[in-house]
Amino acid sequence: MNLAGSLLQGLVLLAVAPASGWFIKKMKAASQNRRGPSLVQAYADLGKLFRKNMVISDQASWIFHAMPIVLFCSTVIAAWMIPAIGAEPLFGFLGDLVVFVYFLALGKFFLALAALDTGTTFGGMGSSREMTLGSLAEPAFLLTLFALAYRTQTLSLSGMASRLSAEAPLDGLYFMVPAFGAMLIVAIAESGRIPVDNPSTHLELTMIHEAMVLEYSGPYLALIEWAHQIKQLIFLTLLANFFIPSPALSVASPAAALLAVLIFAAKVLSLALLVGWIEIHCAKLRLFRVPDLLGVAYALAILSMLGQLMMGSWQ
Amino acid sequence: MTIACLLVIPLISGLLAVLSPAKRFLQWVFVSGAALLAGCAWALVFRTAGTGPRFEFGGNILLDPLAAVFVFLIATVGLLSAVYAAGYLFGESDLAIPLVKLKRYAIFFHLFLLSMLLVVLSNNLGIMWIAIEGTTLASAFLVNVDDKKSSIEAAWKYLILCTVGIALALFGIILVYYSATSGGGGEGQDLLHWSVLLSRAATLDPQIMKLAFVFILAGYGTKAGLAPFHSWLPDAHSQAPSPVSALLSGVLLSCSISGIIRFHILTRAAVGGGFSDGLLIFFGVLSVAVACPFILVQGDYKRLLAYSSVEHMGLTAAGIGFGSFFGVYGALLHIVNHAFTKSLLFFSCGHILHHFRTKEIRGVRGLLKTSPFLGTVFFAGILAIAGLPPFSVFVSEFSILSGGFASRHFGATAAVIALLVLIFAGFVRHLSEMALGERVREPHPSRNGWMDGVLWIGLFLIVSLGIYIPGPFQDLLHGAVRVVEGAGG
Amino acid sequence: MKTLFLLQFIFYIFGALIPALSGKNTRLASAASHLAAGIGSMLGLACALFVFASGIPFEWVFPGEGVFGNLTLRLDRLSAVFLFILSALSAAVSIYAVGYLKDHHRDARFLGFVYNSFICSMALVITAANAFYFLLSWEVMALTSYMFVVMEHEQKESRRAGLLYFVMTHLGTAFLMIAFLALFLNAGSFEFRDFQASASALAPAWKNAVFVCALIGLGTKAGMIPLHIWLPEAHTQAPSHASALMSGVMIKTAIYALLRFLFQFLGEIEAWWGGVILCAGILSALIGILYALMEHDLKRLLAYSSIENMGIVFLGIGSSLFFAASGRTAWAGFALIAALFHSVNHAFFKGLLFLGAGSVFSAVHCRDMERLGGLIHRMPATAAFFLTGCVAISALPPLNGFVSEWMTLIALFAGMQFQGLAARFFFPILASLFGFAGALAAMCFVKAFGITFLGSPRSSEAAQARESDGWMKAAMAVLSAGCVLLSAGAGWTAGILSRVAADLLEGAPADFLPSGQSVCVSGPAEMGRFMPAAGLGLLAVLPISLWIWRRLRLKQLKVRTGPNWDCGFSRITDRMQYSATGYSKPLRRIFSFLYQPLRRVEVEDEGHVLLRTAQRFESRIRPLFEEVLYRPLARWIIGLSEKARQIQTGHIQLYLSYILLTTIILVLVVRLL
Amino acid sequence: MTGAAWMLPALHFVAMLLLVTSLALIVSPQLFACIRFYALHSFLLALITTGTALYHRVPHVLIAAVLTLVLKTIVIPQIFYRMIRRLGIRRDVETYLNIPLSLIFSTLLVFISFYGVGNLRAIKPPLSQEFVSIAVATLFLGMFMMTTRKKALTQVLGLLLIENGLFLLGVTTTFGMPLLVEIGIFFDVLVGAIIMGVFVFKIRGAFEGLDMDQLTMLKG
Repeated sequence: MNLAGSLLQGLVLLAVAPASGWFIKKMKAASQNRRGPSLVQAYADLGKLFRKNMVISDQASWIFHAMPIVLFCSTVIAAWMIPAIGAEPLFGFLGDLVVFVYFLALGKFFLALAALDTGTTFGGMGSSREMTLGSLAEPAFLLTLFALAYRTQTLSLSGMASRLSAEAPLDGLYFMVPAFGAMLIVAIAESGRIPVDNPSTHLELTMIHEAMVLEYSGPYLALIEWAHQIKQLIFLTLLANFFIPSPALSVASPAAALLAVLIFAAKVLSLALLVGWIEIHCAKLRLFRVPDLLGVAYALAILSMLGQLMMGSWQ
Repeated sequence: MTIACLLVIPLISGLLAVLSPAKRFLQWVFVSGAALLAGCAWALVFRTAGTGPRFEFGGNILLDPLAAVFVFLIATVGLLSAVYAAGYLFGESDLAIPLVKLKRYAIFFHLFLLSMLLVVLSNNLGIMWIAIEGTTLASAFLVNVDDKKSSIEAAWKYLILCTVGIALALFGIILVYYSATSGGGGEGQDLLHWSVLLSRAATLDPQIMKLAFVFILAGYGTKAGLAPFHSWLPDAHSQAPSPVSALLSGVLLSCSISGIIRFHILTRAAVGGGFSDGLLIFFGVLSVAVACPFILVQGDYKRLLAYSSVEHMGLTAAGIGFGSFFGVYGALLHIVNHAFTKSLLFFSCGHILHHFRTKEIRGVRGLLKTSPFLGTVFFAGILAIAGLPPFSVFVSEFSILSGGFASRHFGATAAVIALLVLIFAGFVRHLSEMALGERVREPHPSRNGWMDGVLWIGLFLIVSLGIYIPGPFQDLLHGAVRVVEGAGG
Repeated sequence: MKTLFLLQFIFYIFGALIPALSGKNTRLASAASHLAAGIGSMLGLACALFVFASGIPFEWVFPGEGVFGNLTLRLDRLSAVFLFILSALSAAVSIYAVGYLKDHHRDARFLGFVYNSFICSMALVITAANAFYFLLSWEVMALTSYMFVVMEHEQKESRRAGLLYFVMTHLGTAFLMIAFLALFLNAGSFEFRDFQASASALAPAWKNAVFVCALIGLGTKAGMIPLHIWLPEAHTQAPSHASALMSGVMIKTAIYALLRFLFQFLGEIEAWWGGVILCAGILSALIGILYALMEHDLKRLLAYSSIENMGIVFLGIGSSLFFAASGRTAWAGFALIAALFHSVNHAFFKGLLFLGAGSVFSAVHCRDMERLGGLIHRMPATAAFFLTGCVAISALPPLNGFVSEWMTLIALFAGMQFQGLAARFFFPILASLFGFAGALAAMCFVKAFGITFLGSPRSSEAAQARESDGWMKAAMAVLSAGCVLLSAGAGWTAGILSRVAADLLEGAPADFLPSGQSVCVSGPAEMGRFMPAAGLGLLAVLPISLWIWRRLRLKQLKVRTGPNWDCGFSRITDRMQYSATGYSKPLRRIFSFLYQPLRRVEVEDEGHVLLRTAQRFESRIRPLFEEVLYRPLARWIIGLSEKARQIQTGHIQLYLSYILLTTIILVLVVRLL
Repeated sequence: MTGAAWMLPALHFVAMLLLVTSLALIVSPQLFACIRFYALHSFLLALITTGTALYHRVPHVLIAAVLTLVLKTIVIPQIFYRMIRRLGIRRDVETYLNIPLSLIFSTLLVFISFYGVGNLRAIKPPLSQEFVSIAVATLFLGMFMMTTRKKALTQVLGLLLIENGLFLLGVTTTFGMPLLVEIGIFFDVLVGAIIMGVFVFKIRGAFEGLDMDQLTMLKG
């Protein structure tokens, strides 16, 4: 049962990923008085890509072929480390918080390599920017995670989530607010949303993520896109489970599992709403203003850490 | 095999040199005299290593382990220098000099050896003084073999400064004698005997002995090249022909140090610790400090080596001053190591001068490429003199520094260590300019068996002594340390 | 076993002498010499493994009396760890050298001599149990590595690097010597055993002084910032196989000695030592990798990354000290294991990377990444090995760098359990900065691999590169396998290292690693647990099944190869690729306060801006430490020397007055005393 | 053991004269005057030697007195005269310091030597107390003279002054060294003087003059 729940949780994350991206799109469309695509479209896009023929650059080496698989696998593994609907994550263990970060980094590493593989200008540009911003987001992300780990006294992501959700909502406000701010900024940066990156543009000089995958097509692109959506969902999930208080979820019975999925979906959607709202109200930042934003995230992380150290009830 | 042999052989060689009619004969006399001397010296030194001190000539001559170390040194480096000179000055190259001068060179060379032997062997302080003055006079001519302007200048400075210095030393000796005579011992020749004075050290007046030691330190320190009395040294050592520089730098300085050591033992016995030790440490460290800037910034490679001699004499003096087993052991070993290393370096400088026709560091480039053998020897020599293992100087320096810590002279030791780093930097800086780099001159075809052989031997000596010190030599050093430290003697 | 141990040295000595004794066949002599070193290394490896297996340290004393004590070689567990590093790496490097030196080195024989002496001296450093012989081999190690640095001494940079290296390392030795002498004063002998026995008698002031001296002395060798300036220069100039050893092993000997000092010679540990080492560690990690990112010389990049990795080791050691000082032995052990593990790992992947760089160099004769590119097509094997190294050094799962960095991070996190706001706050900040350094490292090695091996060739030499020969590939394969094995067998490795830590910390190894064999143990308390078996299986199953799916899918689909997408403009040329300099441009702007970049654009035109004929762009960063710290210092010393030299004017009267004055002063001193 | 009572004040007086002569030697601007003062200095030294011999009843010291008289007051000055004539040296003495300054420094040196050596307790013959000081003063003054003079010859003169100081010390405190040593020292000094003479000629040959300012090629 335990394993089945874990598997279910993992599959739900994979399945829901396109939908979360769709929701943000839909919201943006609504704010612009457009109708926007239907939910089916998100899955249809992926399906179409999986079936399409491919054009592969004549410069490409095996890195080019390996990258989508590595990226997808590492993202999936990372996804299977986080708690979503209350089941024990498949790869969950004590200390997985660091491993989780490193698995995400593995995918990014190969993504950036593959961008350089074909020797195009855009690939190099995207690769350079992605790695720069990624490394700048890293300290804030880690520090926030550590602050959370410190508050909950565990190094396991699922343990953190369950303990945080068990807290009385008001108790941790002094701590949660800055931590949430930091984590949100990191999430936006890592999943390539406005104001850091614009996923819907192909304007040469502003794109980051899109620039890296410019040479991909067909099933490869499908894998990459899917992985990207999963990654986005991972961050939303983390935010949701860490910061949005809710009754304890469980997958002990099918009914409970269904409830858990629903609650989970509600939490994620509300966060997606927030992200979408930010996208609607912000312009994309210039590349060299992004470090400032990430600096804010780091400062918030430090604040939450300090808050926990000075006001924390524990110890 | 008596001590007399040691003194007679160079005398006879000198005489034969006067009488020798042709260059070949002169060369033969010159080299074989030194070889014979070396043979005698080695036999004598290592046979008497275990036994007690030996007195001869009515107690005027004393061979104890301390003296034996120096005798060994003089004879060995003397032989090397002679063999090298046989190739350098007597050879067919254009550095060779006319027969008259050669003759003069041979005579004074052997007289020089004689007087140095006398310095270290004499028990009579007066005779020691005479011998030291004798070394000055004999070597002044050796410095100025070629009668160039700069050589004359160097020789003149050498002569004047050392004579003044030695006068100061005589002043000190008179004071010692005075202290001995007024101490109720009556008069008599044996009151100038070091061994006698030492046994009656308690009766010597401390105040006078202090004064005497000060003068002797200034006097012999001038000869030994301790700063700030060293000013003549770079001039003389850089202007002398390379084989002579080797002797001057490697051995002569050490002989003067031997004089200082004898008086140091005496003064310590009479005055107690703290006085002469302190002075030796002070001047030792000062010498290292003064040599440092001249090594860091230097344009002439022979002067570079000369200043390094100042540094090493300073180290030796400091080691003696530090006392304790390690300090003294290190100092004595250092004297030997420095002599071998420095003479090797001066020999290779002779080669370099031969190749490049300049004493300027700037003029020498790409030595390793120009002449791999010579380059390697020079490279090794410079690193050795800068105190890098596996060469022997490292061992003695380490011992001296341990002695410094063991006797709790932390400030002085730390200062020496710091200065040694700077000096090392200076050496490596010059080395990487001279030895490394692209070849600028055609490789030199002419090889001289004599000279190359000496370089090989020197290289062998500094490496092997750095790795392993043979038992007999070790015993000799231990004996000498006992003499200096006053435990038996 | 003792015979085996000694035989190792005999092989090294033999290997050093082969080139001198052999005849005209340079190539054969060189190969024989390096293979002798290889065999010696194998023996060393066997010895190290034997000590791990049996747990019995053994020692050998040179017969005969030495003034400073006898030459004693002792192989205890700590030494065995480092002997393992040395032997494993040098075994691979020896194989590599046979191929690497085959054609393009005319000094191959001399190299054989230096190579063997270098390894021998390092083995002596690691096993010597007497301060004098330690220092002796330490300096011989410096000398032989210096010879490697100036091997190409026709070039000015090589000489400059050599000088800098030699002087800096000697400076370090001086401090080390002071530290040893102080211990000698306390112990009355030079034996390590006596140092250890009398450690508790060391006065606190002395203890701290010795710590400072040892840290400066060893930090210089380890490339600790700000004493690191020699490292990038020296490692770049040495031949690549030597760089691999220098970076992989030589700088580790400093870690070895530091551990001996901190945990054995100095008695009671003080917490502030940990603080100092942590600060030095994080500085080294961050600044090292930031400078590495700015490099477009492949080997300099690797050298700077060595500084970063030493910083990580220092972080482990520092936190271990912190824990040990406050009595948290279990965590101290954990942190120490992390540091040791990272030392081992770094040797493997950095050695691998340097060998890879050497292969690139011998194929293209160029280390400048701006002239490389596209090598993955012409040198597929080298590329694969290099990529393995890159993944490992970027601390990405599943390779070995990840394991040790993760352990370090956990150890830092555990630092939050200290009392006191400062310490509790200090550690998470350190951890996050360390994570930052790790992310930058990943970027750095994306750049290193991507610019060098991917894309299309940036020069004709790169376009005509040839794959390395079998020797070199074999060596790299061995090290790559090592990286994988160290990760797969991380549990066993950690178990062995925990016994080493137990030796140093006087605790039980089981405390440090509660559940023994697992990689995923995050430390004491409740933290140990196995990864779910299903997950473990999926970890392997997922990529494999996807790969199979890919094969099937590609068969079904029509796959076309074509030129790159050029946005509809003219064809994309090789020169339009992102350059190494361009790749790190964003960071150069963001961290301009550190880099202080200088850029110069020169435009040549024919009288009007629009008639531009040529444009030259130059961009470089100011080497901050050199310009702020070292160069002014050197200038000051030289200036002072110039002034001091004026005492020697050539006037004999002046010289006489020195004598007169000194004598007068001495007489007065006697009077006044 | 000791001689007549009047000898003591007389010796004091001669000692003072000796000092004055040393000072005069240092400040005299003329080369010939210098040599004459040196002769006078040596003469006074001989006088003191004789006095000591008589006062302490040590007859063998008289030999030294006679030797001093012959060698230093007659032979050496004569050699100097000849050399000056043969080398055609300018007769005025060139110094780095002017006369008043030289005097000030010299008297300072005298004071230092009296102060520095003044506290030796164990000095047995009471007379020696001041002679040790005077000897040190002579030594210092000789060196001072060497440091301030520009010419080679006057430097040699300074050296001789130092030698006089040594002699004074030797004679008055220890009544001479053992014979073997004494002979050796004498011989050495003689050879030294000869060699210096040789070099003076060489310098003249090579540098066209005896000005020490020319001998500054070697520096640094």
